Amino acid sequence: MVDLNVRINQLQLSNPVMTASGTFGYGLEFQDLVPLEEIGAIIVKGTTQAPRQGNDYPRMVETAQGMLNCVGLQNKGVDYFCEHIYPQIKDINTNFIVNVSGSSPDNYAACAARVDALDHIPAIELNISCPNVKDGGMAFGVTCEGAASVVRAVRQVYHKTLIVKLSPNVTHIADIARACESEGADAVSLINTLMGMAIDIERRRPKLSIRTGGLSGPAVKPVAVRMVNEVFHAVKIPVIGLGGIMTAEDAIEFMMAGASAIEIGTANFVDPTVTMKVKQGMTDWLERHGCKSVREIVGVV
Amino acid sequence: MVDLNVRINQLQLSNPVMTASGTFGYGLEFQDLVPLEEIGAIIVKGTTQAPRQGNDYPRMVETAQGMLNCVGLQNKGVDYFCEHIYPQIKDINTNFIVNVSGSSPDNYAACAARVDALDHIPAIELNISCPNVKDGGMAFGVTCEGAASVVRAVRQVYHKTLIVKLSPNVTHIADIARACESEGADAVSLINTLMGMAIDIERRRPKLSIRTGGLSGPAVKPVAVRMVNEVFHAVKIPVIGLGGIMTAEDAIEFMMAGASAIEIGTANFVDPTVTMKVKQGMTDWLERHGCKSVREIVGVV
Amino acid sequence: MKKYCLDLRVSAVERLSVKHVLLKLTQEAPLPAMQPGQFVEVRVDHSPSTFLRRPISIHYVDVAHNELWLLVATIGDGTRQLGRLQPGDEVSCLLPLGNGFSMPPKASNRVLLVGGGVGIAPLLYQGEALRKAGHNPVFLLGGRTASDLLELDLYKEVGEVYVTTEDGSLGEKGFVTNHSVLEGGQFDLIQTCGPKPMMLSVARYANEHAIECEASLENMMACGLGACLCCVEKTDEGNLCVCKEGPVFNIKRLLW
Amino acid sequence: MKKYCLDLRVSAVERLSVKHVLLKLTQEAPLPAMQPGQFVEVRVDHSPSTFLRRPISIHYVDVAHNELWLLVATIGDGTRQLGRLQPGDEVSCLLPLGNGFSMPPKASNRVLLVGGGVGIAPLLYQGEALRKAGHNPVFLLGGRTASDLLELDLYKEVGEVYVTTEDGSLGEKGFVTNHSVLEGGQFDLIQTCGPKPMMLSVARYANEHAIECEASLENMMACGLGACLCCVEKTDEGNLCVCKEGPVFNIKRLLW
Ligand SMILES: Cc1cc2nc3c(=O)[nH]c(=O)nc-3n(C[C@H](O)[C@H](O)[C@H](O)COP(=O)(O)OP(=O)(O)OC[C@H]3O[C@@H](n4cnc5c(N)ncnc54)[C@H](O)[C@@H]3O)c2cc1C
Ligand SMILES: Cc1cc2nc3c(=O)[nH]c(=O)nc-3n(C[C@H](O)[C@H](O)[C@H](O)COP(=O)(O)OP(=O)(O)OC[C@H]3O[C@@H](n4cnc5c(N)ncnc54)[C@H](O)[C@@H]3O)c2cc1C
Ligand SMILES: Cc1cc2nc3c(=O)[nH]c(=O)nc-3n(C[C@H](O)[C@H](O)[C@H](O)COP(=O)(O)O)c2cc1C
Ligand SMILES: Cc1cc2nc3c(=O)[nH]c(=O)nc-3n(C[C@H](O)[C@H](O)[C@H](O)COP(=O)(O)O)c2cc1C
Ligand code: FES
Ligand code: FES
Repeated sequence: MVDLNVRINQLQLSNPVMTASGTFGYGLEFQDLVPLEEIGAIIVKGTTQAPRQGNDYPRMVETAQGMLNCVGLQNKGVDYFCEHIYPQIKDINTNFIVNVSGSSPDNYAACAARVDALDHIPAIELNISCPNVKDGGMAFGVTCEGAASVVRAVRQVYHKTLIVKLSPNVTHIADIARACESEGADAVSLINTLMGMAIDIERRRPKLSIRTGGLSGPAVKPVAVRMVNEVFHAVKIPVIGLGGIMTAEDAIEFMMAGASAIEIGTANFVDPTVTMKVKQGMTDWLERHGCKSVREIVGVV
Repeated sequence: MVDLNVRINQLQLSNPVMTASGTFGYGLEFQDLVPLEEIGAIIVKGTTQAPRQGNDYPRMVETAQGMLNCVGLQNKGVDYFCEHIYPQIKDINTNFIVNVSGSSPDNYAACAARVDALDHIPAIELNISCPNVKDGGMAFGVTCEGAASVVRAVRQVYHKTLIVKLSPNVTHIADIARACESEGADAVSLINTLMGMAIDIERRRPKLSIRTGGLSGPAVKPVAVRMVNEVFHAVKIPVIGLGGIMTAEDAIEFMMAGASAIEIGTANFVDPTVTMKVKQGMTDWLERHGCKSVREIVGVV
Repeated sequence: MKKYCLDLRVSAVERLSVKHVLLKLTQEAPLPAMQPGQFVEVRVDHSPSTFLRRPISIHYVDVAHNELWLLVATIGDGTRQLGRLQPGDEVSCLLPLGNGFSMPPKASNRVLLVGGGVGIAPLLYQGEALRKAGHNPVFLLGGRTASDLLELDLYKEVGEVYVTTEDGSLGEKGFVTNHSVLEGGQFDLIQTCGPKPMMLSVARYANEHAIECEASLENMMACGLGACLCCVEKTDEGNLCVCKEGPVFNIKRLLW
Repeated sequence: MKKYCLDLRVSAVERLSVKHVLLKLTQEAPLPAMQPGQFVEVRVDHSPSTFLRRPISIHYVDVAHNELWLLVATIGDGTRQLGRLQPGDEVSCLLPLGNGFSMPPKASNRVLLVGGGVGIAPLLYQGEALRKAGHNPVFLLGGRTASDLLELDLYKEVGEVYVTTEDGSLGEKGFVTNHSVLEGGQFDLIQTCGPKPMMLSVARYANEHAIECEASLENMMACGLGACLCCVEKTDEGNLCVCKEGPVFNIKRLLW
C-alpha cells in the first residue's frame, strides 16, 4: 500500500486531499455523500470575529471552465462557530481547519485566539486573500507589509499550525510568501481566487452584486501551478496547492510543482464525491508508478 | 446601418475588431479565409530590433478553455519586416499595427523609430508584457517605473499612435496604465497573457520548454474584463480590450467594460473566420438594441 | 432526507414542444424517497460551456416504473444538451435536494397550485401528493401561448385545471393572477412556482386575501447543498440558502 | 493551395479497431483539391476538455464519391469525441494545410512508404498518387499487434505491402526497420510517417544507404496556418513551422 501520510508542521494528514474553504461548508453538508473521516482535512468556511451577512445576491456566475463568486464571507462569527458548529464536528475523525478572516490584524488575532482554544482544531488557515470584502480581506494579501502585519499579530496568540492563504492577484507572490514565512507562518496555501468580472450585456450591468468576484475552477489551474512552483522554490515551509483541481492527475501535478498537500474547491460543486475519487486516483497512480509514499513526488519539477 | 467606426487617437478603424499580436501572423496566413480589409486592424507578430529564434519546442499546451504558449517572440527582426513583409501588406486596405518588443528602452525605441518611417503603419503596440522572454519583455510591464521608462524612450522617436500593451501579472494594473498615460501613451491595450505552467506528470517535467508560458483564451476572460474596467475608470486615454474573446457577445462585454476597440487572439485558432463572425454579430446585436453607433456602449458599466 | 449522487439511466425522452423536453430517468435499484418541491442537481456532459450542475425540479416520481421525471425548458447550452440525451445515456443526479412544499394541516383543504412557464414542473407531483392526502388541488397554469402548456391531461387526472395564455390561444387571455377562478375561489393554501414577477403577484393576491402561500424560488446555484452560500435570498432571518432552506419558502419569510 | 474552412458532413463512420475509426466526410459542392501528406485541422464539438482543433492527416480522397477520409486513433478526449460522430453530423474542417509529400523526379521510381501506428494514414493517398504517376510504391507498415494494422486490402490494391508487428502476430516480428525487405530492396525514395523514434531509425537507414527520405512530423499545433509559431521544428534554416513548411520535410533539413 502506498503511504499517503503527509505532515504540515504539527498537522498530521492521513492523505494529502483537503477541501478548500467556502466550498465544502462545515463538511456536514456532504456527509451523506462522502465519508468525511477519509478526507485529509476539511477547511471550513471563512470565519470572522463578528457575524457577517455577506454580499447581496447574485453571488455567482459560471464562466468558461470556472466560476466567479462574491459570497463575501457570510458567517455567523467565531463565537457561533465555537458554540454551535464545533460541537457537531469535533468528534468526526479528521482534521478540521478553520479559515480565519478579518479586517484588521487585531480582529484576525482575536478570531484566531478563540479557535486556538478548541482542542479538535489543529490548525487555522489565515485568509489574507479574499477579493470579495471591502474591509481587509485581500488588502492584506497584496503587500509584504500587510501580510506580515497579520501573520505577526496572529502568531502571537495562535500556537498550533498556522497556514497563510495567499492571493494570486499580485506581481510577486514569492515575496509575499517569504514575508509570511519570516513572521512565523508554518505553511502557505495558494491560490485563492483571481479577481474577475462578468457583465450582463442585456442589462448593461455587472452580473455580480458587488461588480467583481473571485475566479476559481479549472480555468485558473495553470496560474495556480505556476505560483505553487514559484513559492515552493522561494520558501522552506510546506506549500499547500489548490486552484482548479478536478482529478487525481491535477492533484499530482500540484504536488510535483511543490505542494505537500492539496485542496479541492469548486470541483466539489461539479462532483460532490470528487475528494474520494482524487484520493483513490492518486493511490492508483502512485502504485502504478512504483512510489512507496506520496511524499516522493513533492516538488520534483 | 449601425456605425461601427471607432477612433483610437489618430487611428481610424472601420470597426472595433482587431486581431491580437502573435495569433494572426501578418494577416497573410489568413487571407484565403478572411477578407483582411474588413478587419478593423491587424496587429502583427511581436517584432524586435534584432532577429530572434524564440524558445525551443514545445511552445504550446492546451488547458481548460485556454492555452499556454511560450513562443518567445520568434521573428526575423524589424529590418526584415520593413524590407520583406511590409511590401506585401502595405497595400491591403486595413490598418496594420506593429507589435514592438525589446530588451531595453533603447532597443524598443530603435525598433519603433524604424516603424515610424513606414507610411502604411499608422500605429504601434508596445509589448511590455511578454512573459516568455528573459531579457526585458514583461519585466518592464510589472512596475510603473519600468513601463514609464519604455514609453518615454519610444515616445521621443515615435510620432504616430502609440498603444501600450499591459501585463495582467501585476497587483495594480491601473497604476501601470496611469504611468503609461503620463508618459504620453495614446492608448493602452490589455490583457497580455497570464503567466502559467503545466506539468507532464508522466515525464515529471514542465510541458513547455522554458517551464512557464502565457495563458490565453476564454479561461482568462473574467480577469481581462475586470482589468479593462479598472483601467477604463483610471485613465482618460482609450482602452483596447482583449483576453478570451470568442463571440460578439464577449466583444460587447469588453466594450461595455470600457474598451473602445477589441482584439481577438486565441479564438483565431479555433475558428479562423471568427473576426468576421464577431463583427457581424456585433452589428446585429447593436441593431437589435437600437444603437446607432458602437461607441454608445463603451464603458456603460 | 439522505442525499445521493446517482448515475441514472435515461429510459425515455419526450419532446413536448420545440423548447420543452420530458426526461424519464431510472436505475436498477429503487429510487430514493423524494418529496414534491425538492430538486435535482443534474450534471451536463458534452457541453463545453456548461461547467456547473443544473438544478431541475422533481417533476414527477413514477414509483410503479421506478422513474424520475424531469421537465426541462431548453433555454441555454446546458438545458439544450439535456434535451439531446438519448435513451440509454447516463446522467449524474444529485438528489433529493432542498425542502419541498408542505402539506396543509387540515383535512380536505382546497389548495391552489399556480404555475407559470416551466414552473409548472414541480406542481404535478405535489398535486398528486395532495390528492392522495385527501386534499383538493386546483391547478392554475399560465404560459405565453398554448404550446407552453404541457401535459395538461396529466394535470387533469390530479385536479381541476385552469389555464391562461398571454395571447389567448388557450384558456383565459392574460396572466394567471387575472384568472376568474381567483375571484370566486376560496383557497386555504396557495403553492406557486414560476417566473419571479408572477410569483410576486400571486403573493400579493395571497396577502390580500389572507391565504397561506408558499413560493418555490429559482436562484442561481453552484453546490445545491448549502455549502457555497451562492444562492441566498433575503429573509426575515437574514440571507438563507435557497438550495437548503428552500427552494420552497412561506412568503411570510421572504423580503423580496 | 487555397485554404478553406468547411462544415463537412459525416457520410460514414467505420470502427476499424477498438481504438481506430475511419471517418468519411463530404459536402454538396466538390471538395477542394488536396495533396497527399497535407492535413486538416478538425474542430471537435461537445468535448469540454478539447479547446483547440486537432490536426489529422488526409488519409484518402475518394474523388468519385466526393469524400475525404480521415483515419483517427482515439487516444484522448478530442479524438475519442471524433470517434463518436454519427453519419449526418457536421464537422468543421480547415483544409488543406501544409505541404505534402513530393513526387520522385524520375519515372518508375521505387518508393518505399514506411508507416507506423496511425502514421500509416497519409500513405494510402500518397501511394495512390505515386501509382497513378507511374511509380512503384511499396508499403512497409508496422504496429504493436495485428489489430493495429488496418485496411491492408486497400493498401494492397495500391502497392506491395510488408508488415511488422512487435508481438509477431502479423508479418515479421519486430520493428519496421528490421524488416527483410530493407535488406534486398533498392529504393529511390523513402517517405515515412509514424512515431518519432521509428522515423528517426528510418532516417538513419536512409542516410546509411544514401536514399532520399521525407518524414512527416506530428508536432503539437494550435493554428495550423503558420501564424502562431507554436509547432516549430529545428532545421538548417532555424525554427520552421511544421504546419506550414511541413508537415513533410526532407530529412536533410531536420536537426532532430
Ligand atoms: C430549484 C430550481 C429548480 C428548477 N427547476 C427547473 C425545471 O424543473 N425545469 C427547468 O427547465 N428549469 C428549472 N430550473 C431552471 C434551470 O436550472 C435553468 O434553466 C438552467 O440552469 C439553465 O441552464 P442553461 O445552461 O440551459 O442556461 P444558461 O446558458 O446557464 O442560461 C441561460 C440564461 O438563463 C439565465 N439563467 C440560468 N439559470 C437561471 C436561474 N436559476 N435563474 C435566473 N436566470 C437563470 C442565465 O443568466 C442566462 O441568461 C430550476 C432552477 C432552480 C434553481
Ligand atoms: C500533421 C499531423 C497529422 C496528424 N494526423 C493524424 C491522423 O491522421 N490520425 C490520427 O489519429 N492522429 C493524427 N495526428 C495526431 C493527432 O493530432 C493527435 O492524436 C490528437 O491531436 C490528439 O488529440 P486528443 O484530444 O485525442 O488527445 P489529447 O488529450 O490532446 O492528448 C493525448 C495525449 O497525446 C499527446 N499528444 C497529443 N497530440 C500530440 C502530438 N501532436 N504530438 C505528440 N503528442 C501528442 C498529449 O500530450 C497527451 O499525452 C496528427 C498530428 C499532426 C500534427
Ligand atoms: C463559493 C466560494 C467561496 C469561497 N470562500 C472562501 C473563503 O471563505 N475563504 C477562503 O479562503 N477561500 C474561499 N474561496 C476560495 C477557495 O477556497 C479556493 O481558494 C479557490 O476557489 C480556488 O480553488 P478551486 O479552483 O479548487 O475552487 C471560496 C471559493 C468559492 C468558489
Ligand atoms: C501563440 C501566441 C503568441 C502571442 N504572441 C504575442 C506577441 O508576440 N506579442 C504580444 O503582445 N502578445 C502576444 N500574444 C498575446 C495575445 O496577443 C493576447 O494578448 C492574449 O493571447 C490574450 O488574448 P486572447 O485570449 O484573445 O488570445 C500571443 C498569444 C498567443 C496565444
Ligand atoms: S447553491 Fe451552494 S449554498 Fe445553495
Ligand atoms: S500551428 Fe500555428 S504556426 Fe504551426
